[in-house]
Amino acid sequence: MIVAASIATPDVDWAALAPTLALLAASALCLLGAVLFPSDSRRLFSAVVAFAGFVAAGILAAGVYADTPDGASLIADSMTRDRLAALAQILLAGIGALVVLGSHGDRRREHVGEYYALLTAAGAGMVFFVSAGNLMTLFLGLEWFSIALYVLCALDTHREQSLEAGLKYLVIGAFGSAILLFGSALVYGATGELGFDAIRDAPGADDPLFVTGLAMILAGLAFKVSAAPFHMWTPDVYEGAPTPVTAFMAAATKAAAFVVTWRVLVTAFPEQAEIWTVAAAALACASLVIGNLAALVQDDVKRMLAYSSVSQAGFLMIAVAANNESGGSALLYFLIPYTAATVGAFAVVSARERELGRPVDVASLAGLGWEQPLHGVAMWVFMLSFAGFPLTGGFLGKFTVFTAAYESGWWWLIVVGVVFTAVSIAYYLGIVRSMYMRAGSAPEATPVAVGGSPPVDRALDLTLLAAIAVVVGSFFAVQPLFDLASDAISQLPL
Amino acid sequence: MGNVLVWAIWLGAAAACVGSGVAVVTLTNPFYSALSLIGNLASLAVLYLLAAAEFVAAAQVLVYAGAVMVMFLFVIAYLGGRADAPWAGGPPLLRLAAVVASAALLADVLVAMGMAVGESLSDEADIADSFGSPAEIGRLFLTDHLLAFEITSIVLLVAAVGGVVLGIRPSSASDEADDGA
Amino acid sequence: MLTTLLILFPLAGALLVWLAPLPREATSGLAFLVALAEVGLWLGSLYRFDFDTQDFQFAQTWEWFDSIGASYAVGFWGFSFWLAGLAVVVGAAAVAYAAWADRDRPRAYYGLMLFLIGSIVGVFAAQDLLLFYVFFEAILIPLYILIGVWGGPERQRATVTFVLYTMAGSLLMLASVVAYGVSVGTFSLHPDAGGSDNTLIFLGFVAAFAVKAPLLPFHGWLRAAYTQAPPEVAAVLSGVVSKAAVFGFIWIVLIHFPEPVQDFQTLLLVLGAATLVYGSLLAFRQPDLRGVIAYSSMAQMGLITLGIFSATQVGVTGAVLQSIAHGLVSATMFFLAGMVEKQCGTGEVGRLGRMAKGRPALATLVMTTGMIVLAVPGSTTFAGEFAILAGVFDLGWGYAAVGAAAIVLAALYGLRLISAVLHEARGADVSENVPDLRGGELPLVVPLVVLLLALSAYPAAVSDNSFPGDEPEPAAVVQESSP
Amino acid sequence: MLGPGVTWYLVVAAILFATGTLGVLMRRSPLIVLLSLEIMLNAGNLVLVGFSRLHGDLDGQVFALAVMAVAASEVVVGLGLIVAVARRRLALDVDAMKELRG
Amino acid sequence: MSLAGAWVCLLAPLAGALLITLAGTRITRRQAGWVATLSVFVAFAGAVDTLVRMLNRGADEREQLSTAYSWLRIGGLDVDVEILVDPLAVTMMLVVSGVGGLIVWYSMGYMAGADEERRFFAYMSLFVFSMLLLVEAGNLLILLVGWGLVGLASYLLIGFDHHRAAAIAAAKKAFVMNAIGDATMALALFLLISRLGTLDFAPVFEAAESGALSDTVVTLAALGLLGGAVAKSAQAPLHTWLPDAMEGPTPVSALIHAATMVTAGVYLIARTAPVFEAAPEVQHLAAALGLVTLLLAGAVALVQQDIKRVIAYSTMSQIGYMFVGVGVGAYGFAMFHLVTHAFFKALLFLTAGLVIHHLAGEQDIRQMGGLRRFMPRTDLAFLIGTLALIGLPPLAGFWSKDAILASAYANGGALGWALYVGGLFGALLTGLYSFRLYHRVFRGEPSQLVLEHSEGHGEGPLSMLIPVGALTLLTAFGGVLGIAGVWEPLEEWIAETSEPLVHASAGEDYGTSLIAVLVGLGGMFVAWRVVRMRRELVSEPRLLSTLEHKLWFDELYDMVVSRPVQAFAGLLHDRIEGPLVHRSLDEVARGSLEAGGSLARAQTGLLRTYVLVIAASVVVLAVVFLVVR
Repeated sequence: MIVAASIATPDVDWAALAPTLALLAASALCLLGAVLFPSDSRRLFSAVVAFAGFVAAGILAAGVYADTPDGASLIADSMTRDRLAALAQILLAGIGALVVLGSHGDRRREHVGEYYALLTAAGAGMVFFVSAGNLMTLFLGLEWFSIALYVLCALDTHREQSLEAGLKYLVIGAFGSAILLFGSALVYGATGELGFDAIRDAPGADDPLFVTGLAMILAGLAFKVSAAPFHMWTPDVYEGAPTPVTAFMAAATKAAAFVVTWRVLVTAFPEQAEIWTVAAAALACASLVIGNLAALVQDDVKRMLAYSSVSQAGFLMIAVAANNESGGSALLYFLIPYTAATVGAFAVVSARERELGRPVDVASLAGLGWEQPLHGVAMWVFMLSFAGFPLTGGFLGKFTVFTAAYESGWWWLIVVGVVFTAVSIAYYLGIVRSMYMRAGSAPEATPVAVGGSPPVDRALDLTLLAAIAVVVGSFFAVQPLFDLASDAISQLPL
Repeated sequence: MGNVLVWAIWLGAAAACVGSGVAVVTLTNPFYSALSLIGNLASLAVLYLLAAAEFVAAAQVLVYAGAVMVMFLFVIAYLGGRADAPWAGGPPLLRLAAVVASAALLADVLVAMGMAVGESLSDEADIADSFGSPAEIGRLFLTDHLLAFEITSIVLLVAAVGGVVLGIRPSSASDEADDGA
Repeated sequence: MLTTLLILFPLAGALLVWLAPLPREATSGLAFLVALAEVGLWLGSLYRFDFDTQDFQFAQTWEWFDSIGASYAVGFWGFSFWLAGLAVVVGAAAVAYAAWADRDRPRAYYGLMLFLIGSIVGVFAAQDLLLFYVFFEAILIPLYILIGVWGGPERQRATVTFVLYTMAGSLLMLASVVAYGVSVGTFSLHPDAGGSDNTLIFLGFVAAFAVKAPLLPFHGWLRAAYTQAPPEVAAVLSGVVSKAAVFGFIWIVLIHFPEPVQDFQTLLLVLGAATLVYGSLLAFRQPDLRGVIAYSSMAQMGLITLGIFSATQVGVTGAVLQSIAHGLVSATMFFLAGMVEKQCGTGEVGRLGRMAKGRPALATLVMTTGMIVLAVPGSTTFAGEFAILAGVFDLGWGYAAVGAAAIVLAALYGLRLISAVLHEARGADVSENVPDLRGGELPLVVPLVVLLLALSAYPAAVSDNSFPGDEPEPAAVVQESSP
Repeated sequence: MLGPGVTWYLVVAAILFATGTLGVLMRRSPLIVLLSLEIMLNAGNLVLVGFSRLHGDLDGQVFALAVMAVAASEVVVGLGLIVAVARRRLALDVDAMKELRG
Repeated sequence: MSLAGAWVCLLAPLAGALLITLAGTRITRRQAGWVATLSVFVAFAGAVDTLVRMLNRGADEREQLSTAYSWLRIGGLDVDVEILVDPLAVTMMLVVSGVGGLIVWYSMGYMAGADEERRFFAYMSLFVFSMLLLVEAGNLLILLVGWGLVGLASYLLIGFDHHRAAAIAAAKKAFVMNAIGDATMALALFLLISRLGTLDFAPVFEAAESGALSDTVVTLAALGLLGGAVAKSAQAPLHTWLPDAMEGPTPVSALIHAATMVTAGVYLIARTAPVFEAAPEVQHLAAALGLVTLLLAGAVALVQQDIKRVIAYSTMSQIGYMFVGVGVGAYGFAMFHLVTHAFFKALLFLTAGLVIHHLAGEQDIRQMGGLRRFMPRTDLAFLIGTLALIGLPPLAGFWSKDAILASAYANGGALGWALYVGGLFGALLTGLYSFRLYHRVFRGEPSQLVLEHSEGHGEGPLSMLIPVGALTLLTAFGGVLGIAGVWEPLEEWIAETSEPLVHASAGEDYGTSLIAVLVGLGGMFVAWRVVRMRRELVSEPRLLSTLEHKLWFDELYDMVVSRPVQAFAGLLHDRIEGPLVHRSLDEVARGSLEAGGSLARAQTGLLRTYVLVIAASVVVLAVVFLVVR
């Protein structure tokens, strides 16, 4: 009592925390539902709650964006309130909402409520993660959503692959966070500070412990964005995890991790820019080469998309390497169509999975384009966006990234990116080919034998339409989106 | 001068710490590994104590060496004999590489440290007695690191849910693979 | 506004065709009406077009991506307007042909076809580099499916090769576009919008267009694509899409890279000449109709390149004239070849022959078109060829000599093609009951042939109205940049 | 401070960290892998504590406490997974998990 | 406009051709024939009208230019569709449309019942149009257009029987050889454009005369034009297509390969005389080529067994005379010989056509003989034609050929003498081969073939006989156009356009004539004797085979040109296109797939390797950071 009285509790900016809290609330409700509701109504209830939670988070984040003219750090630098965080939160909320829509058609009987609870919990973790203000909250936020994701990956306990994915992800993830922790500890040791701004202002920038710590932190983050060579877990986990979870990981984790990478590197380590830009460039090259070449030979669609997400991480790393305002804006803009396309693509895959009752490989997409025009066209659009074709946001994403890189003189990075984009087209269009074209003389693609007629899934179709809208819309409405991004970026010290 | 004594204790703890750590990694039976990890944690607690981190040391012993490790032992016991897998294996190249990698990691940190000895590791701050006391820590948890505190609890909660979800025996309905997703 | 309408109308049509659940005939009919209306639209704007003003016509600009200085800027210059006309006319003919050939999955097919037309018009109308790139790539999207789904037995290999090859080129161009935008500070394609003297950027563009044309070492996709695509798609491909390279060479490379053009002129001219000879010689070796046409149009693109990089008024204008002529003639040839293939079941010259016997209409059309292909004096192709070579003559009589030699080679393969179809002993697959062209086919080809003859009678219609004023912009720019 | 300076703490921490890494790299039993991971985290903790002493700043100790909680959570999830795996009658051997590859 | 006649003359045949093509089967074959014939006669009327109007004008304003519209305008370069009518042009117009009309009319009988007769008449009209475009062209480019179009028409007509491989091959050969000529001409035109920026006659000639163009330029331009002329007129070395062209129907041979098209080269040189005069050595080269050709052709003609080929070679040699004429600058006489030659050579072909028609397509003279008994009128016409060809007074050939020889003599110098002597020797050859032909066909005992084909039917339908008659008269009295020393209207007429460089005196002329006639008679006598003795003119085997192989020209070209080109194309196709262009693609694809495969194999699925890679990367990263710090 007396002690408590003597303690001046800090004033908490609830607005900044609101998105996180909204999702936490949703998560809690889902848990309750899992306990209280009968299993038949449980699915609908938790899905609705989760959806509502994400939407609410998005709206709140938008509110935060609106009335945050300039960034501020709260509660002794433990978190920041700025437009970068808000924008990222909007993005994450959108992803979450789409994933919820897409996974509603799931016919899982086990852990329905828990699934949505953990999904929202992970979402909450990411939403907090992107606003982390010091190394501790960074580490905690990361663990928060990671642990939720470990469980989600292994959620299909009856599927060996799901368990394998979960365990692999857990071990490698824990290893990665151990590295991140050790690095943070070293940085703390060199500067005596945990807050990003404080670290920036602390003396002894070129202290050996300091740079070693930076290297380890960078490694930990690169691991989360699955940039080569820290990507090894990605294909296995993406393939093994339940498809909606994969979608969420591929889209949300990457987005959150990249935003945080940008925040940390730019706010805490500007002094070492000439070191970590080169590192980012190297990671970008590695990711482009490995991701694209390995994707060429994949047969399982999810695995192929996993490698493709590695290669996309390469493009985003180029933006990081650019290390200038337009680079940051490009990074944020790039994430918008990329995440939408990712969620959409995995949604199509999961729909096909449910239809065929087995993992989807390239061959089993045959005829999809003719059987289900919407799915076909959607996949078409998403692949074009990944490949960076015009009329999709993916094109302008790549374009802005390249522009930023050129401004900072990374012309050879552009060449690498261009060359491996050409490679990537081979497998992206390969998907389209198997959807629409059959070999031999019969011009029309005939569908492979499928297990009964596909169940109509309005929610999933809605997801696809929304994703298409974002992917194509972000091409035409590039200017406003880009303005949002650059406003957000301009609040960081650069 | 109690320094000699302190030095002795410290060195003993450090040695125990390193030794038990090595034991954890090398012992074949996970049961013994777990036990030696307890030792490791305990000796760490000693080091914490000597670094003026009373509360941390206490937590280490209670939370860690207590609760967590008990759970470990419980699970190991539950799994019984199938718990211990062959010590190592895979291609010998892999084992060699593993050793090299760990050694390199060690060397890297040590080198960095050695380079830093002159610069940042010198002159340590002198501190009040209350440094590291539960009161101080508690105050920080309620003020500066309020968020960290809350988040820690949330993480634990999430982990708990996860543990339940994964641990409970699934209803037989879902044992036949019903769908791919 | 007219320009935007010209671009959007077919795209809207495509959307309509995709979404409206119409029966087979209705779909093709609707598509054809749209294409026809597009032609009418173009004629209407032709009527309004003022060929003497030294600036874009029907120009229009909308904000799009200000942060990097890119905008939706469209408009026509004399020559690009003719190219657009070529696009809509050939496009309409192609749609009609498809209706005649009765393609499967009509809604998908005709939608893509209209989409293709719209994006090609967009390429010729774009006056902003980024926008140009957008349309330039958008062309590939429908083509990939059109070739891959409705093509011949080898279609998948053909379409993959084609798209990958083209993309490799265009992605290099993308790098160049980025570099250009950043270094020059604008994406505007207006001749007064300045330019760059950076060799690497220049080469990026050249590579893209060299693949699209295609020029000599970059033609690996040519044969497969032209022989495997459906005839009408091949017609659009060789007749119109390849002209995107012409537009790029003239309007981007020639105008905005004066110094590099000066430095690389010889190389480019040699490349063009080599392509001309190489294509002609290989056309002479092809075993099938479409192979011959494919390589002959490759040769023609080499000739056109020769004219463009003569960077003289006569040469460049001749190149434009030749582009129009070649577009029409190669489209016609592909249609005829397609009809022959459809009726005889093969395109191998070895299995055809003596089709002139009792098939006067086919004979007359093949003979007329064939003679225009080999540029018999008096034909519009001759006019273009003559102007190109006259233009390039100043840079060295050698190029003109090569061109003259190519005239003879063209005679060789042209006559071989004609005789193989019409004359000599009857081919194995030409049975007596293979019909002559009738009311069904004639309306597809005759208009194009008439157009060709009209253009032969009055090539000045194009040549005199391609570049406003006495000096066409390219020549002006290059000449002033030359010491 | 009493006794050795932070340098020594770092040395021990580094050794522990390397040991933990070695464990993760060498052992095939997921349980022991988990234990090794614990060692790595504790190495981090040791560094934090040592430096908090050096700087006379409690943030490090707070961080260390938080890490303990996190480590506990990882253990919980990890053990849950291992139990689930065991219940599926699968070998408790990380080398046996090769379903997903390529 | 005052050139309405000329325009009518030009366009009427085109209209005819289009009408027949579009009408298709809606009109009967006979109607198609009439359409063609009438269209050409209308053209003739137009030509006559033009002539009359021209005669009514003073000598100095007889040259008239009429522009229809601008054909190809690019900034500076402006080429109009325009016709130039002057004495030279109108002469050609009259010949082309007049003789052409007769021949088309004749072919109505000749082609009766032939396959796709309509197509034939459409082609004929098309040819007449092209030829008229050539002669009326108002600038060099339009002339080149006409030049190419006649080549096209000739291709179409030679290959008229398109099921006969030989015919198609001959047609292609003709087209390609002419294309070579077109190419050289085009080069000359490019040169003129780059130097003068125009292709109109007047400025070009003005520049050539005033020496505004450097000698090299003029020489190159003249060479280019000469190339076209040589190819078109089947002069050595581009002559090999003409004999093969005899695969075409006989009227075609008469019209295109005797009367009009093949003489276009002569017209071209006369038309562009100023250019050639500015480059005298090229002009002399033309004369020399003419001489070579006339001897070569005469020699080869001695051993030919195909009635039409003999006449074809005689055509080549006669054109050789004309080249000699224009080569020494006697444009008037050259044109005179062109006109008379048009008459008698057309006559010869048409009568040969009658014979072939009579013998149901047989062309081998060894199968013939004694036709005189069954076809007296044909025999008479053929005889007159032959004598005119040999150049016996008072027939047309006599006046014109001797005038050329006299001009060569008057030109003097080594070249002049060479031409003179060679020309006379050519006259001897002419006598030999033409009289041999006559004898073989009409005299002697009727052969088996002749007998079995000569029951009942007469010499041919009226539509064939009337033109033959007309041409016979023209051949008999065409000489009045130029009676040396007395009355030479044509020569003066042409002189208004192309001023002759030399003019032989009447004395020289008659002297030459005397010698020439004697030589010719000698030839005839020898031929008569030899044939009577059932022997060949040339019996020495090696010489015989050489002549039968036309001096190995075809073999030479095949070896030097066509084979290498084919081989080169094959080389590119097999060595470059396949391996380099196409396989390189596959290689790239395969390479990247293999790289991807090995990367995928690196993804072993072993957890520990993943961790290892990550740990190693961390170390590398940290070390690098430490180093570059």
